[in-house]
Amino acid sequence: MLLIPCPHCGPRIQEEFAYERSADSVVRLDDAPDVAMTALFSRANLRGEEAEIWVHAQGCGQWLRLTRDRMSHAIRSVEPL
Amino acid sequence: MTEFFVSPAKALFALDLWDAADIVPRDIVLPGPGRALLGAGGAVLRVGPRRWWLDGAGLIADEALAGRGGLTEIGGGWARVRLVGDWRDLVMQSGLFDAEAPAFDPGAVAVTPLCHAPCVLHVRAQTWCEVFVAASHLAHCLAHWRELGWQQGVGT
Amino acid sequence: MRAGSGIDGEAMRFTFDGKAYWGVDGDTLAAALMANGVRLLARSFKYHRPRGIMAMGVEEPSALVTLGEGARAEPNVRASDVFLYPGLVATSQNAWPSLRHDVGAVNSLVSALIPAGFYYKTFFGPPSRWMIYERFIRRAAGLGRPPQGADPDRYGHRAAFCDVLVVGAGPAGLAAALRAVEAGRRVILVEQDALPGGSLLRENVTIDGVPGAKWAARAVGRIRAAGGRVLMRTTATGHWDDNFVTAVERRVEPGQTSRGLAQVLWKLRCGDVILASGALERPLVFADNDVPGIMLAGAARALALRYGVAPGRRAVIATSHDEAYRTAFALAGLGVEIVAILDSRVDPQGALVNAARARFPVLVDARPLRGLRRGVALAGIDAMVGTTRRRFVADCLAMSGGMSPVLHLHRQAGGALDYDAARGAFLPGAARQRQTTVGAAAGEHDLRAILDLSKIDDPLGPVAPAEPGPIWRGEAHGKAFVDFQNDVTTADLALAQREGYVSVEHTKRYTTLGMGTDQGKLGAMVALAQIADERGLPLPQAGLTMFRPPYTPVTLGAFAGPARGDHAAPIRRLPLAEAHDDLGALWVPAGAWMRPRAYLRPGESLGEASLREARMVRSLAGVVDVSSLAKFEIAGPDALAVVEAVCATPVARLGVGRGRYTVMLREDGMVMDDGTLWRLAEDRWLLTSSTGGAARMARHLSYVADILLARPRAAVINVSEHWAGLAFAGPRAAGLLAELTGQPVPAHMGLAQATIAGAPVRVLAASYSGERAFEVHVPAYRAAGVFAALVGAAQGVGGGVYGLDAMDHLRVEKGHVVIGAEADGRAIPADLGLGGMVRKSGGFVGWQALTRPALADCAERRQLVGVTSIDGAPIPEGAMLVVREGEEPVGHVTTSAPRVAGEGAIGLGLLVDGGARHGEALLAWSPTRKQCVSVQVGAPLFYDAEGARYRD
Amino acid sequence: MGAGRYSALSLLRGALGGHRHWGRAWRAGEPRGPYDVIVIGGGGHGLATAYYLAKDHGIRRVAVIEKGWIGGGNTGRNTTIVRSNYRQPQLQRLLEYSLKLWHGLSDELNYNVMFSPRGALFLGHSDADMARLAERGDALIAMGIDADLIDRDAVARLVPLFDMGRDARWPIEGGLIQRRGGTARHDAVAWGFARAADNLGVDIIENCEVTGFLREGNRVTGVRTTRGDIAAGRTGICVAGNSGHVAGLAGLKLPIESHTLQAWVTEPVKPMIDTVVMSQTLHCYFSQSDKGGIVGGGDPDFFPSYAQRGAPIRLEDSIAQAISLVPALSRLRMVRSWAGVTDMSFDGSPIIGETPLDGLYLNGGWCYGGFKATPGSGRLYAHLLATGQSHPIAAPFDLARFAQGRTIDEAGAGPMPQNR
Repeated sequence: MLLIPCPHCGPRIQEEFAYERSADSVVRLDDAPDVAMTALFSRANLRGEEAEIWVHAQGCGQWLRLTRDRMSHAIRSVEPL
Repeated sequence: MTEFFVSPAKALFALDLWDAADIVPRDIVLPGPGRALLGAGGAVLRVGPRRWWLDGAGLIADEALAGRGGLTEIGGGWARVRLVGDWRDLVMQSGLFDAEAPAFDPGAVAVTPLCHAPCVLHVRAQTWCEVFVAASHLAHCLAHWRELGWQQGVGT
Repeated sequence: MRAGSGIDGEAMRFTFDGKAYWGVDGDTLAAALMANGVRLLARSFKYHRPRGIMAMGVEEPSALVTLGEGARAEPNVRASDVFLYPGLVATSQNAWPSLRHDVGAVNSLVSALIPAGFYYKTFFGPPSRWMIYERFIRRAAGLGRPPQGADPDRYGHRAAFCDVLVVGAGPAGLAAALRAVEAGRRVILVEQDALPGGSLLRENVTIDGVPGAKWAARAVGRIRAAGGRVLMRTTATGHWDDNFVTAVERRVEPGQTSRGLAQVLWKLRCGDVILASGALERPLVFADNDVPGIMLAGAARALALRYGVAPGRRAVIATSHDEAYRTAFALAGLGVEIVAILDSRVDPQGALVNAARARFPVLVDARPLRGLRRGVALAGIDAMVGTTRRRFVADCLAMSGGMSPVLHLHRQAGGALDYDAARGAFLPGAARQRQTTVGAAAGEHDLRAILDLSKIDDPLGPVAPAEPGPIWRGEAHGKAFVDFQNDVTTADLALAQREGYVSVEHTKRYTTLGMGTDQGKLGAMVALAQIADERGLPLPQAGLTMFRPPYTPVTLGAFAGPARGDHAAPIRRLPLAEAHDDLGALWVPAGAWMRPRAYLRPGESLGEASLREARMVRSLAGVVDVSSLAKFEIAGPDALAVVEAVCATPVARLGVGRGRYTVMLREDGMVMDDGTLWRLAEDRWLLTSSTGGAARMARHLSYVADILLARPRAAVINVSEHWAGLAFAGPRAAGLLAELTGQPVPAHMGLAQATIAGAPVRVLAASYSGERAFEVHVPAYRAAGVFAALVGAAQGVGGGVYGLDAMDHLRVEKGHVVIGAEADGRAIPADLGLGGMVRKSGGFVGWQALTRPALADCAERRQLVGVTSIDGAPIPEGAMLVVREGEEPVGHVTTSAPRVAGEGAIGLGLLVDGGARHGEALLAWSPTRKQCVSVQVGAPLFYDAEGARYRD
Repeated sequence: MGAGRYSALSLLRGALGGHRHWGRAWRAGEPRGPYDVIVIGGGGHGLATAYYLAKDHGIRRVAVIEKGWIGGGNTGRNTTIVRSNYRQPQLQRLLEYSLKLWHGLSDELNYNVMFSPRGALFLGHSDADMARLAERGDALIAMGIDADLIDRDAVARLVPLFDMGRDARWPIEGGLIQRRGGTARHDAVAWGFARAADNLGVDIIENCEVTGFLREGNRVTGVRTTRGDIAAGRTGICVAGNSGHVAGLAGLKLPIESHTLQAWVTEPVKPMIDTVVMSQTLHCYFSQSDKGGIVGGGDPDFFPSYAQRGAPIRLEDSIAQAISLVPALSRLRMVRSWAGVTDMSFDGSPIIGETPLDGLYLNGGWCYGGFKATPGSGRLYAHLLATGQSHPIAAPFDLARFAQGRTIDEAGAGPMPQNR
């Protein structure tokens, strides 16, 4: 049960948040098709730290960029998006 | 006394400001994160990074926003539940939010689910708290609270 | 009259296997049975060996009983972990016909045939043959009988936040909690026992001038007085990420009737966690070390000092360290004859040992070889003293192979372990979370060090660090148990090593070591020592298995907590639920919602009612509640950009006051949702979408706005619940609505503001049924009057309300797709005949994915078709579309319906290359329902192909 | 090598001799490259692959490289359900191929994997559910796979402890049962394949972690490991849960994300549930093990993790749902919970095929459903590694399907694993 520091609400329980995707896999509206499909279907899936996009879905709705270790679950930084 | 009082939220509006730069406009007094301001016409609650709730009609006129934001009526979607009594204990049996934190004092606002229902908590006094519950979830929440020994009071 | 630190004189009656006994308040069931001379409590899991009390706490492996009766029966309760209550009913388990004469004990005789993992080596043949053997194995396995029926108890959940959580109210925990609370921190102290004090309850010590137990009770009072929260009978069972600790509070004992909550699952979010969870004593390994009467030295001491019960008349103490010597003094104090103290050390020293030597026969370099059994009880001990074998007659053996700190939570939280060779124990190493370990759990047993500010009077003095017991190398014949619950012996461990199951996890899984309900608390360390010896490795290199939650078994009901019955998942109610009930609605679940399916008239079947309702709409007018549909307002100067990114259809040229049908795609190009888009004002839009997809669409809109468009000057506001939605459809609808509103109705796909029954409404002229129709949106708290007005108007011309089934019939005739049925998450717009409305210019979510080559290959893709029953028979929904029965399907029927306009049956389907197969005859084959209907494939449109009826 | 055949007779012989005659079930393998084929990953799938490489294709110079102990990943962490009652035809063919192998596996391996076809039951809670189950059953039967649509009375007879009340939160209206499905002893599957592969000369090398790949241009020629470089003609990744990590060592990014899935087991009780119970409306599943514990699970934890550690909330959800179906479960006690790392592919279906690198192949992306596929997956992967060509049953599961638009999306949930 992670405790995620929401920049707007303060620390809240993981359950209020939703993981969206790794930060490098955002498909931009104007990406060319091959670029888009590569972004969508290729993940580094590191056994370590990755930047991720989360949202405080059951709270204030703030989108977050979380730098989080996928092995230890430690959250290094949280920035509002 | 552990009682809840229920009524529709009715005159409730979402105020959205378009630009981060406008937060907070100097000419309109708006509460900061996690807080509410009480005025004669009602309360203004901060519920998100760029969103406030205006609990009361006519608290801010569209003209005052001068195109910097918009108002949207949302009151049909929320029930207003006043919890009178040991509401902190009830909240902490219904969710995973720290309602016992000393800083969660009168004037504090929190958006957090209770009984799996979207809720907005507005602390009005040490002895009572106003909870906006998503209307479709109301019956389920009240049933749960009754099981925890709370009773519906008379009136709103 | 017994005297002890944990009991008071109040007597209470209880039964065990139908026989009545008396115990006193504060007794555990184990203590009370021992006080009554009952030594045989259970039969073991595999060999059905007689077992008694081994331990006095949660580590008890064998003395499992069923508590309570009927629906409150609770199997597998440790007799040492249930406190007596009046009328307690306990029953033995896993024995037939009786505990004393158990037929299952025959397993002991054939034990040579059933070593660890025997089942992997036999019972070959087809699975059906294995299942015959398996039936016997399953009956023999298991422990208690499962409860029958619903659980009458209630369970609660409670969150709590604190600066400091202290786990364990022994001396170290109390001291830590006192320090923290006096420093002004928010403190929670949890203790699994019913009394505070921990080890103080089984020692004769005085602290600050009062007995240890009383000092502990006063400490609890001081913590509470300073604002700390002390939860007794509460076990911290799980230590999760970010110092989230789950703890289970027992408000009543197992099997006991409760008026309020039986248990509460506490969810503790802690700044710091201090583990003062104590240490568990280790058994000694020797042949037949499980005979009733053999128990841990600490358990014997607790029986004597806490409960005032003598565990026997003649006792032998066998130990590898000092602490067990205390047991000799404690037992002697109750008049037990200490036959001998067998100390495995060659030259033990110290005040305690010397004091013992003055009173008892102390034999060094001595250890038990075999437990001797007469009937089902201990008769004596064969021991090795130096190089001499000696026999001791005794009915109690109190043994100790050292102490193992309880580090489960530390490990669950990711902490490291360090091996301390002197103590023969793992001690807490570096913690990964903000967590520290104190007291016996950290290997510190000296009260003076733990309670540095208190005055301690302990006549026996501090004890030296524990040493591990000697390794058992099979010096006597018999089973030497390392896991008493799963009947795992040293021979099993050796067999596993021989067969190559050498990784400690393999050994564990192959022998079932440590996988019982005691979770290896008792035997893990001695087993590890045996394995290390067998492999010739230093102990720490033998490996460790994971510690997984929960620390002690947790009732499933406590996990579920309030989530039972309707609370297992919230049911969402429509704002007009009561009005529908008044109209006789038959409800149907639609995701989390309950929606009216039909309004049955007396004598009507569901099918008849739905068809009547649908025909009413075709011929007159009807009202259906569509309030649960998702609705979003998108507002702001950049609102158009949000809408364009989300909707795959052209939107920019939509005029104010106009709407149109639209589809929204996922990034993989598949249809995610559909709905209607309305331009309320130049920079304000309303988007509706499906009920089931509401949460997904809310998230998607927010993602598109905040992430893809990087916070445009626009906001997305979820107004799904603000507006109740009522669709008013049928040839008479326009006229009736004009009358109700007193104004002209909007043109098809137009919108207007109006007033009905005094309430302001939005009228959206959109048709789902194929008839001229209007969606009337009204703030939910004013919906009742509008609904009544619309229904009244419809009824006035012979129409009325209709439900979901009728709505479905109507839309099938029009070939409208439904999210989850035709748009099943695997369909691109072209599959559903919507390819033509997708913007060629792209710029919306999913456009790139649509360019993938395989998606253009119609011959491979399933496409939406209509199917018509050739002989009019109903088409089974979900049936396969096949060319011939028994062949692989080419598609399936997604939805079927009776024809509303006319007779017969129709349906929609997804068919491979369906667009090219109109006119073909296929079979709708449902082998599960033994139905097969001939159908003709055609366009997915069965009614008013020109669209004349819904336009104005 | 080995200890001779297992049988009731050999067990009797053991009883007379104190079980001293049993040798190692598999040798402690040492790297002895070069190999014709290296399989990375000593889980059930990897060991099965090695076994079938030797057995079907006569390739004896095969090594299985395992970073820890064999069967220690998802093979030893799942809820042991075996079934083939999927909806998409490609998956039906794949899992049915596997299910057929399960039915002869104990004899094939001379190791009792305790495959017990006690039935895999999907519950239906509404008319809509029942229509969906009928559709699935119809699709299965049309593909020659067994399925039985049963009414609520028949469901009640199967598990008398079900709450059959009409007022239950999720009333039980009926079910779809695959009687040839059931459970197996998960560890035994790894051990049985290991022993049988070892008997055919396969080297099983434990405590050997792959740290990189040997490359010649675009060709992979072996692996770097914590126990040295090992050359191989073909290298097969078979590390579901860690596919992203291992493929990353070769510079590949996959349509896979690793997520946590938890499971739980109760204290053992006498028989109370005789079949595998599943519900797709509820996202929970449970069965009773031979030892007597109720083994259950539910949704994954919804975010990427390699930690083998989840959140208690997920346990609460699946337990609450299980109790709502079988109220008597409420008084049983959970004795253990655990977590595995699932290889969540971006359409929910596995990937068996070549990679952009020559000589390197991938078997992964099994999401939370890999155990049931163990023998089939191994055999199909062996075919690919032996011949360089995909078996027709495995061909649709190639890696290129994502870019080309041929995804096999059983749930229709789209690419994001957390929505699945």
